[in-house]
Amino acid sequence: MRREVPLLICAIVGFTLIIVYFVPHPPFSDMRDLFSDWFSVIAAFAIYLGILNLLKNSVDKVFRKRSGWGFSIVIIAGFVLFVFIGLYEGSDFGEIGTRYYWLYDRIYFPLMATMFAILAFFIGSASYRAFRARNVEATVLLLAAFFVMLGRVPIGYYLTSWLPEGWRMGDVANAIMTYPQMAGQRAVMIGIALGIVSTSLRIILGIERTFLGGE
Amino acid sequence: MGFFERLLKIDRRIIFTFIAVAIALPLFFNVSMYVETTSEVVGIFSAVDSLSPGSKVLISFDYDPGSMPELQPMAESFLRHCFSRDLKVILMGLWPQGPLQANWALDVILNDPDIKVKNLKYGVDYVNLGYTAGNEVVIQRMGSDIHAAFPVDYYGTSLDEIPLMRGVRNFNNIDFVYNLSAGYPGTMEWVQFAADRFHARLGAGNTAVQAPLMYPYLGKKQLVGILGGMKGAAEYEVLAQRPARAVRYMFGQGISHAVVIFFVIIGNLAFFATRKKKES
Amino acid sequence: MIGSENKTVKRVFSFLFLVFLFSPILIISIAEAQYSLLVPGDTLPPAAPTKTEAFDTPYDRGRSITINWEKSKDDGAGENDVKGYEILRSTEVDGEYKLIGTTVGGAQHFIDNDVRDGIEYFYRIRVTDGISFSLSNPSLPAKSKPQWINLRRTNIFIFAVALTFAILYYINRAKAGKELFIRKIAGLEAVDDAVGRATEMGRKIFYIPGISDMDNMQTIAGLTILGRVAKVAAEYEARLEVPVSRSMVMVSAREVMKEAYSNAGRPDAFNEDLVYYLTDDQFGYAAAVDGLFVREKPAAIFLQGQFYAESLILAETGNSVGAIQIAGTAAPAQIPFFIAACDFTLIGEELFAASAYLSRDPKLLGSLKGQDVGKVIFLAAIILGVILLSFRLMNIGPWFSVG
Amino acid sequence: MHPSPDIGIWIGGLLTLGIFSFLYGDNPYYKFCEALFVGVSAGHWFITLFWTVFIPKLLGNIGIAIHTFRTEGFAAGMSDYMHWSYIFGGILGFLMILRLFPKIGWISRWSLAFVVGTTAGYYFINYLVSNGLMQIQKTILPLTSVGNIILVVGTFCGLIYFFFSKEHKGAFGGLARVGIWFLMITFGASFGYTVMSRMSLLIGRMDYIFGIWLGMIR
Repeated sequence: MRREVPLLICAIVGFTLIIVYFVPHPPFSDMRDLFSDWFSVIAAFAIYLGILNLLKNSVDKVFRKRSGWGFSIVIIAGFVLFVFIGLYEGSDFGEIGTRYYWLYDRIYFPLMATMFAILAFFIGSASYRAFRARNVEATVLLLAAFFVMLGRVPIGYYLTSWLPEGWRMGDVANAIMTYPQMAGQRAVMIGIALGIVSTSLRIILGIERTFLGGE
Repeated sequence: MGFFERLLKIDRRIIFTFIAVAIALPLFFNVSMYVETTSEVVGIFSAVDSLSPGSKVLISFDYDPGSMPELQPMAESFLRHCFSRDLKVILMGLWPQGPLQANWALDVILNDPDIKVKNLKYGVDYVNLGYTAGNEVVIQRMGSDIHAAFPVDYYGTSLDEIPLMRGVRNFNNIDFVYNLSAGYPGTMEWVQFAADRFHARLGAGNTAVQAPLMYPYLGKKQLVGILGGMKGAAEYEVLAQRPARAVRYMFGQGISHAVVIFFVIIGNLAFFATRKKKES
Repeated sequence: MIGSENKTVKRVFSFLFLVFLFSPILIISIAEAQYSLLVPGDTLPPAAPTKTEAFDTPYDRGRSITINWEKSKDDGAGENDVKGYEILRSTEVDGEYKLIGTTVGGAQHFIDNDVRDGIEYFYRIRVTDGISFSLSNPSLPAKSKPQWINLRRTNIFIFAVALTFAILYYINRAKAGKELFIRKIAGLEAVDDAVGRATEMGRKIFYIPGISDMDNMQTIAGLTILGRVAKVAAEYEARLEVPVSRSMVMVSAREVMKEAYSNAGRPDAFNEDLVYYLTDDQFGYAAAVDGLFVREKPAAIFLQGQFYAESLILAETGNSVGAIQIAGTAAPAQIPFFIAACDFTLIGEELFAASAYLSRDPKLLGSLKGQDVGKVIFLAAIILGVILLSFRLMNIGPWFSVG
Repeated sequence: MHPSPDIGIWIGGLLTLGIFSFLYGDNPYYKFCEALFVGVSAGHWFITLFWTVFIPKLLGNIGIAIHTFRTEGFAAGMSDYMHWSYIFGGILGFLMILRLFPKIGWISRWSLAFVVGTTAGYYFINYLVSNGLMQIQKTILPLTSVGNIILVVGTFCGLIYFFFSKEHKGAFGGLARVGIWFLMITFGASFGYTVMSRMSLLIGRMDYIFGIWLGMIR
């Protein structure tokens, strides 16, 4: 029951979804949509587990007065605020003009956008460290990055505008993107395709079952 | 520790400061720079330019405010182009935030003096279908029936009551699909479903991160062209002869690139200097 | 004075008379400019489309009829003024035809997806040049019905079967005890060192299984690797923590770790709190994990699974606290950042090969060999295709296309 | 300088600075923003799933099913019966929740197995087609231009690198090495290409701080 039934479910469901690709006849044709909807429903249930875990850990911290317990109060308060207003607003919670939208736009969004924007700094420090001509591979990496970086901005144009058309920085960057870059990209993609085909097969056949745990 | 050794282990906060200044300072100056155009952007521009007036264009907004700096200028210049060519525009989103982004872009463009005189009407010249959950499955459903995928528009009106949507049942009735994407679901899904399965003509605007991944799909059958990041947006503005935000931002963009490149060069110089010292 | 006034009146009148006289010409020429009414022959409607045929759209789920026609002689030739085609439908051959869709000029087919299975429909195509119309003859009746097998996908079926067969064949061979060679994957060789280092330093290990849910193959691959890492950690008695961003991943990761700890003979060392949920949000999760990194200063960090933009936020912060970082992802856009900021990176397919590599389970190793056979098939196809096409013998590209 | 009078803009601005303060080092200001972010975003996702999945997908579909049954009885068509099937989705979700009770928690594996099985089946076909076969089709090019030759050679050698069961030695190793170079070009180029994207995000934030919030940019 603990091990066999899940493996059976996995095999049946997986095999069905492969077959469905070749069978346009209903109800098979709708199976994929249906299963993906079911997945969303399962995820909507599952999030309770995560939320409870987060709240439990935060409350624990507060009651045991572990270091940083004050910030755990902030976590709980932020969560409660959004959930309370979100439930109160109803299914139109996301529309412009609602209270929820105000919270989203003034609290959630700046946090999210800034965390995202931090990447601009990290990409600078990462390229400073990583792009050094240590060996052949690193040099190739460095040169490709260098040309594309320059080719995508006007400086590259100004630096090489004396060259005939087709040989300027922008053209070089484009040539790199369209040929060798794409070739490498394809190799990676085809490799991934094979890796996924094989892993899927192992899962459907029950050879790969780590994700289910043991007895 | 010598100068070069110290340079190699430079505190990253120094790099951070340079980048911050490089980005912030140009905002205070209004400089527009020359922008070269590339064939991927021209591909989309000319595809739209060659559509006959009245043709229907579907724009899917598959991003959220996080990617606004890059994608919103693309949305705006594309919308302006469509309206100035008298194309009918159908907007939608595979991301919950998409339709809002669409409305923001509409708001800007419809108030543009050149477009305002056309007195465009909702439901006749453009329509916002809103968001439907289901990611790529939505595209698949649209392939068989758009009215089933989106029974009502953003404002809850039945699609059957919207004049623009009456003859539009699936991708056969749409002359061009344009997808603005910041991840999943996005261009990859539009290629796999709309282009591969239903043979829609597809163009895309992507964040610069995502754009290289889409290069393998370029070609008549999958993607007619792609706008990559702010440079792509600026190119489109230049092609449409309406330089706007993206072109203005390109200055800061350029300076910050220069800073990164400068540090890469410094890093390499220091690296070789220290290596020589070690060898000798 | 009077005379001169008279003259003016006369002039005005004669001007008005002239205007009146020429007004039809004026009106017509304006109209001409507007509607091109006076172009010879343009009062004629465009030639009607011919050969209208309707049939059940093949290999589909039903509820769809395809209509083909031959375009009007004035479309792209002749008067060349066709604006578009309108598709009309009726359930009786001489019944009332209703407009069901339009296409632009030049089009020759339309797919009607608004039909019910088993009902006969007739179609007529109306061509328009913006002013006048012509109607085609009705099509023969067509009925839609669903099909059982999509024969257009036969090629894909063949490839799927071939790959499956290759993989199964080598799995069986491996089970039978045949030794298989697997090349070294540097990132995976480093797992033991990284865990050992954490033990020596008495610091934690963080394992980040990506930010996608269980509906992503990379997450599942990441969890499989977690199983091996957890086992090593349990053996070394290092403290391993797994902050996650999806609840279902939390559930699965706990199962995986529990099993790994008991396999290592230390079930008591496992505690559910080692796996905890932070938030589903991409950047909220990145912010929290960054906080964990700088406060806990882990000795080793594993980043294995599906990552998006947060990849570099995590990897740079991990790098700044001096942790050994082993990353792996099949998200092509994020591989460069891991290469830049991590010590070891599993690239694309290597992520999926990792579980076989680490476990040394013959069945899994066999499937790796099967994958390689898939590569041989694909490489052979590329070589053959390129040669045939370069010498203009034939194009085998369509063998790989999707129907 | 005309700072915004809107308190919301001020909150947004202060939170922006709080996150940026992490770049200098960990500090209480960042810790506060981080904690707020975690709480708020967990709430946001919870609410979003509740209103966009739980209510419409689960309750909505079952509602439709009950409604059609009451109006049409057993005369309803096949597609109407499909709405009932969402009950299974609900049951699988419920089994997941049972994880809270240690004694019967193992039953949640059934839901897990369903999800993983679905993923395996779907990925098998989709990646085989879109990542595998379609890319092969595109690589079959006539060797009539330098670009095409690079594409074919690069894809070929790149794929050689991914061979696991053969040692990268001799001629084979040479090809694999060329493959690595191509991969390095790919990664370098996409890195360089991305720099722009990241900088534009920062431009957006800086525009917010200096333009919208502090009103220093006209």
